[in-house]
Amino acid sequence: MKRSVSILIAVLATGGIALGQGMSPADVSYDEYGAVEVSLSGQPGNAEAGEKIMTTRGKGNCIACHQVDALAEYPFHGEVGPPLNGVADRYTEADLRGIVANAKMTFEGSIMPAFFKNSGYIRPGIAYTGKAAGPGDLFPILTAQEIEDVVAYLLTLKE
Amino acid sequence: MIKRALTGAVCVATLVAGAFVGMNAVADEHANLIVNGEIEMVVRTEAPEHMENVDTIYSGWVYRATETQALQMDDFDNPGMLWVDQAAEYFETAQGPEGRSCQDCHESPEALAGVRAVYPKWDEERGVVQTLENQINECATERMGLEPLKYTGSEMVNMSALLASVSRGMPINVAIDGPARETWELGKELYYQRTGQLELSCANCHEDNYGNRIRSDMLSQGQINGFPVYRLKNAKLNAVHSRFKGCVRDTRAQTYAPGSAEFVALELYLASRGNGLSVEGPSVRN
Amino acid sequence: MAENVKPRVRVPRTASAGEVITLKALISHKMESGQRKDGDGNTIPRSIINRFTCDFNGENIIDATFGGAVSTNPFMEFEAKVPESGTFLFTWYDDDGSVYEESKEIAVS
Amino acid sequence: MKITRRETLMLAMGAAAAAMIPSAASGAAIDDAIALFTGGATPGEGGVTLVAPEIAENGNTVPIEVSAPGAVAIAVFAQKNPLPDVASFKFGPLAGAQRAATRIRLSGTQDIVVVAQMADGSFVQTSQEVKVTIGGCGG
Repeated sequence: MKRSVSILIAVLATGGIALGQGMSPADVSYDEYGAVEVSLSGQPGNAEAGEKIMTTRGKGNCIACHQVDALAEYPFHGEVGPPLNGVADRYTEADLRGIVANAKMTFEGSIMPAFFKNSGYIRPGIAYTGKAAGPGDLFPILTAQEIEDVVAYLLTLKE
Repeated sequence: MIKRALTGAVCVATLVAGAFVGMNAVADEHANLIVNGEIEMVVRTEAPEHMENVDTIYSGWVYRATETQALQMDDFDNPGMLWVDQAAEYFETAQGPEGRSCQDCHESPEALAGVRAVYPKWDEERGVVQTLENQINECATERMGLEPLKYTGSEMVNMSALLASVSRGMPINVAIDGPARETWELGKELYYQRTGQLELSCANCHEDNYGNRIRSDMLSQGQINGFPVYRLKNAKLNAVHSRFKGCVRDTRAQTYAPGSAEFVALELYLASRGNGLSVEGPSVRN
Repeated sequence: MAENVKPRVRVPRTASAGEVITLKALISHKMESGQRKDGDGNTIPRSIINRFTCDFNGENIIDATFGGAVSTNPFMEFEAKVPESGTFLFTWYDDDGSVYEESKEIAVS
Repeated sequence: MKITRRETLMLAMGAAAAAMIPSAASGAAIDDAIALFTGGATPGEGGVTLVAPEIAENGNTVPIEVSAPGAVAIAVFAQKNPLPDVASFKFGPLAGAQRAATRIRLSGTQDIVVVAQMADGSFVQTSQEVKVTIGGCGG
């Protein structure tokens, strides 16, 4: 928990995170259950933008694995992960942020890819090219703000 | 169908939701594959002993929609057979500096029936596990004096389709003991290794989630008994190492090269997971 | 002439006079639709089989026109009435001017 | 899950309605293509059948079969393809039936419209929606 404290201090000291910036993956602090309290971008998420990310293949592509009834206008949802209906009733904002950023911190060994991570991979490639990623080629799959947008969308999923 | 143990809750939720997102019509899970009304394929059977997490093995044919399945049930409807015909012509064509053909040594493609079923295979002389493609190139370069065929190029894929076609219906039976063991172990390690930025192993999709859909694609067990495969997606024959490459790329990982020691090892391991299924190539998949 | 174009046809060997039989025809062809773009964003020009015909002893059975939406390796299945023994002529017309032909005999009793 | 069957149905109808909006918007090209085939005549119904999968596993290769007993020609149109003309079949004197099967490409979920020209010069049409699946991998 040392790191989260120091980030908090940094945030307080600089009067918050500047617009358009955000944490880098190494700065994210997960609690012992994998939750992340602080907004990664320092800005609120936009649920509408989140919906777009959830349904775009090169982005979150969440419906590739999860059923989301509220997204029925985008046909064919996957079955690999649990349905996300009512997910906001089951998890807090911090839980959801942690799961989207790196689900393995919450569910050990989860098949779900980490969307806010850029190191610690075996044979990483440059996006979907199959070519080896050199130093500087690896970016989180979603940006800090995109994670916040997805979390904002997930928080609308109440039953 | 072929759903592995799911909790009741998840199962019900999936069914209810599935009703309105419009799910794929997948054929009857008990459907049997008989090609041309005569070649009976084993599309489901008991898993080989070495498999720890799977009881029953299924051909990828089982997971496809009825219309796709039908394309493989008659050689005329199977576009892959177009290239089997081409390879049969190549087989009897004299070429190279000495004007030799495949036929000079092997009387007919049918004389090679059964070969597909036992590859990849330990090659005593070379001291490595050889794929069928390696063996074809050994013939091309050493016996016919040709330049090696490109590993996943069309001439090679066509030839491998021809050799598969004459073994159709025979059970896959690759050896994994003796000197092939080390290669097999490497293949197994690669199968379970989570690579790329999506940190996915072969097993994550094809052992833990077969019978589940990603978007509308139903995940198969990743069996390779049907290769080369005519895919509706790209409307051509696909070599098994090309398919490996595509899958690895989709995990945002650096791929291995077709014909590399790693892909040969993975092929041996995957083939061994299908020991007992029928040789189906050229098969039809989506 | 486009590369590697190879036709396959299926015709029953025999039939009785006046019988209706099913014919199938398949040809390897990329059927480039004219709708795709290459890596530089330029439209790949259309290159398809635009017409397919089948005749029997000089009389027409079917005359098909294909657009860019007919699948790669175009497949056709249709029915013919055969009054007598003779020859089916299958003809594919390529955008590039090539014409591919295949013929098959049938014995009618 | 607390969705009742009734709610599920309503959701389904909502989804169908949403799916119809772009269809209506891009209907002009197919109308023109059909008018070209019919010479402007409005097709009637009945007498022509289309067999196509409800859900196509891959939009690149969708098997279809059309038939219209007594027709001289049958034309196939895809409502949302960039070019709606898919194929047309003219039947000669030795046609054993006015039936043809082929495999076509669909750019996405849409209606296939089949119009037959009968021997008396009239036209009939039928249509069916084919849902085209969407793959899961991101690449």
